[in-house]
Amino acid sequence: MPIYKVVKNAEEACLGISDGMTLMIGGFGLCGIPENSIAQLVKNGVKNLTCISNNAGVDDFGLGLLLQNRQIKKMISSYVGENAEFERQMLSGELEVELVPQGTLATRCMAAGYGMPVIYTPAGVGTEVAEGKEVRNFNGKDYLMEYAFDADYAIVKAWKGDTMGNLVFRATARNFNPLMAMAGKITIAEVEELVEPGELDPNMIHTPGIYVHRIFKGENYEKRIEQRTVRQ
Amino acid sequence: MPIYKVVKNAEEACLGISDGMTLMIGGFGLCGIPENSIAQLVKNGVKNLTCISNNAGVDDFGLGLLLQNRQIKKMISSYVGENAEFERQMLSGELEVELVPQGTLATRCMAAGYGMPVIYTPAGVGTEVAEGKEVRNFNGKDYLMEYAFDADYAIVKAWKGDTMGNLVFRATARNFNPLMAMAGKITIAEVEELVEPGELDPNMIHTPGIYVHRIFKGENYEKRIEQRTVRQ
Amino acid sequence: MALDKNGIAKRIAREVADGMYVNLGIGIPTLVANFIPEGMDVVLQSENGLLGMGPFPIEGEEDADLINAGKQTITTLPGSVFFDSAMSFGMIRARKVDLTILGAMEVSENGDIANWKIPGKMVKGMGGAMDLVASAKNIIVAMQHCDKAGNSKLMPACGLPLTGVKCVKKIVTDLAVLEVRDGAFHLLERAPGVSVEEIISKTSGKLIINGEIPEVSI
Amino acid sequence: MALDKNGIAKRIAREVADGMYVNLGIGIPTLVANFIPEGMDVVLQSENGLLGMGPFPIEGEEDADLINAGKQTITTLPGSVFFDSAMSFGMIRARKVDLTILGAMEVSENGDIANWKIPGKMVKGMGGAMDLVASAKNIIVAMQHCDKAGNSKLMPACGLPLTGVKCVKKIVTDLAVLEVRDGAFHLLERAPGVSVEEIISKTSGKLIINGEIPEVSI
Repeated sequence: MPIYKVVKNAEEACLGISDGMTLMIGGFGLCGIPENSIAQLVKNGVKNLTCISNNAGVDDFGLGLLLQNRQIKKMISSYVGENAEFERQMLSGELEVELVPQGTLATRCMAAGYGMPVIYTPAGVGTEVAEGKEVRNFNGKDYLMEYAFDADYAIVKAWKGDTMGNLVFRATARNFNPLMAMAGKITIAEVEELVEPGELDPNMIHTPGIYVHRIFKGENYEKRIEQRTVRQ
Repeated sequence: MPIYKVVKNAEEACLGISDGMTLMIGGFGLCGIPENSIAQLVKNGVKNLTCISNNAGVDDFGLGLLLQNRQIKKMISSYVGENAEFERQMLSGELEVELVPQGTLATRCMAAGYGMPVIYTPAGVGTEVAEGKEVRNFNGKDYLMEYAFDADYAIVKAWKGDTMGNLVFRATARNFNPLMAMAGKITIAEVEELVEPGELDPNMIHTPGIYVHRIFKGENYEKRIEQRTVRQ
Repeated sequence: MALDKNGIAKRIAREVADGMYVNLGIGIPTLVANFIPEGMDVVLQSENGLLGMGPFPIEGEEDADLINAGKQTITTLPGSVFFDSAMSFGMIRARKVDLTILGAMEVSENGDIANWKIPGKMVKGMGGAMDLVASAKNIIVAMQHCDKAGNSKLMPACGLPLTGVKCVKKIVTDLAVLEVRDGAFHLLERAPGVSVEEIISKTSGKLIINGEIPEVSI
Repeated sequence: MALDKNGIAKRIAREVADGMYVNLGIGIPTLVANFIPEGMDVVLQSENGLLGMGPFPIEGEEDADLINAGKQTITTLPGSVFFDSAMSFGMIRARKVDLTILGAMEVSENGDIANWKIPGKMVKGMGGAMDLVASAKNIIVAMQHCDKAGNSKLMPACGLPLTGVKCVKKIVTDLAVLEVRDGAFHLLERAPGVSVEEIISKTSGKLIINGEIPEVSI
């Protein structure tokens, strides 16, 4: 019965990703990002991407690498500080940017994975985020109608995964990953540990394999820390 | 830092539940039902309840006990077979019944826990479930608008829980429990095993304690099986 | 000779392909699992919160916490996953389940299905059926061709309250295999020894018969 | 003497009560954690997916997978829970978080807040701030009373793009503690040695002063 989702490596995983596509990329800051797949996209040189990702990496890591390379046409994110090249491209108009409240971003991913066309949220009511959007009052409170995302590929990073595509995430590296995993037309998962079916506790799987199309064991994770803070 | 949610027993957990309230009761069939709390409600004799629960138990177990006792004014469920007394009360008009597609029921609970006033689902479009409801077309497909539930209390059964209210469910006894746990104005959790904070893996908790107000260790679980089927 | 329940299930099993995620309803659909060929990679979804449903347990190993949507005790398989009901119907609504097989009281020639209520007589509720039929990529109905009184269950329009509209793609009955398309039942196969005339006489909805109709091979 | 950042944080910590779930924003709000009294039962939420945020790690024990919403390395505590971003903002939207403390560029007399964008100059994005202010039960803003050019940040109306409307309940600045209510800033306390006149001169929005204004005790 095991449906086998394993591909050899990032190269095979990223087959089919082509110019102009919309990609979801998991991670919060540099935490829980699919490092191998991003490196592969840089190598492929695929262009004019629309990237849905909470952040845009830093100048020389994460999605920052794709930005440096001018492979991204549009970013859909909630927070894009920490990245000078990003700010430059955005202010100069080279890069299109859609800023989305973080909870709205997360819930629009979930909505896609749960087959819900829209969600209503109070985030952004009365702000420029509400411009052009339907505002509707429920129980005396205003909400914005926000659409589920529609992504060609979702690329996520998990801690462990099995050959059927079941995923487990670790600590706050979970963040957007399980939501985006549910939302891609095709979902690619790179994992630190690839195991056989039955090795993961069925009670403790965050993403069921039905949502995952390709899985591979990533290599040489750098896991860079953005703000190294320690106790005095 | 641990916020302590433990109450002594079902009696203390059910304090405040009074006539005419709306309760969510976890479980699918007899699987994962809060046996201790249901027994306590029978004992309390609280009346005119509106119960949101996927099923209505069987004649002499689960919510069937509250039905026998005429404590339920209205059931909101997806499937109510397996219960002769239920059918009798419903057909005679003693019991008000709102039948809701199972996925709609689950998602209306989740919506409450996620602060979403409504959800859209295609389930029930073109059927009598759609009567009086808003139908809206997104991307060429019709959806019904369904409201988040509003429950005074949610009563759930978990496998393990800690004193801060963090919950873990087992196998298919999970079902509606984590969704209802998020949805109650006050949420009561009864557990088979009550442990100290730190004993549950923080990566592997299904319901964060922030959603749970009262927790206690249940006793004498019968865990009755509805359809005992075995391999030939 | 009309197909028995196992025959219907066996025929439906031929619609299951490698790599599919399949949801099986209560009754005949449950039997389909018994006829999926060894070695075929198929994962069964149970909408109460399980992917990777295994066979019934060995006697003595029943687990009250582990049941299927029909409330039967079951087992898991390596790679099984449990999840809550919202995620379960989330994946159904998002069309991640490839094939849904369920029973019906009536099917109409435009693919409407009724299977949850007989007004004034029986109201068990729709359970997950309305969600499944509203979102499934592919729906096959397993049922008897006629009800106990001998009335056709393949009708111009359903008389009973609907479960879903224009959703059924294929029907396998004790007498025939039919595709539902363009507002009509298209006869594809007939049960061994069952004549086309008998199927015509027992189908009240619009029936299209094109050329020679082969017997079901199961 | 105006309050320094730690002074502001210390004063805000007095608003935290036993049993609260609290979300701390980046900057001064983060410092509040240092002044929550020992033995008080409070759980800190970090909106990137953690309940039960602990202190920074000991050097050498930093974990790249374990950060807060400010991307700083942190630790967990017994009873901590990780979850995904949808659940994190789900619990925020459902008003399960009792208190939200965050920074601001401007606050208006009716409680509007601006803290995410300076048109043409700086656009870092709103992160989770719009979700937090739209749904929080109680919002306290920690900020300097004036900007670097000396202009009041407590204004009749915000000049910058808004983060949320009519949501701020209380403000703690280097000079004062103010309640936002009925379309005005109500002065509650003044920083030690800071005169009411100075606060009046540095508050451009409507300011209500009722009776004697005590000094902040921290």
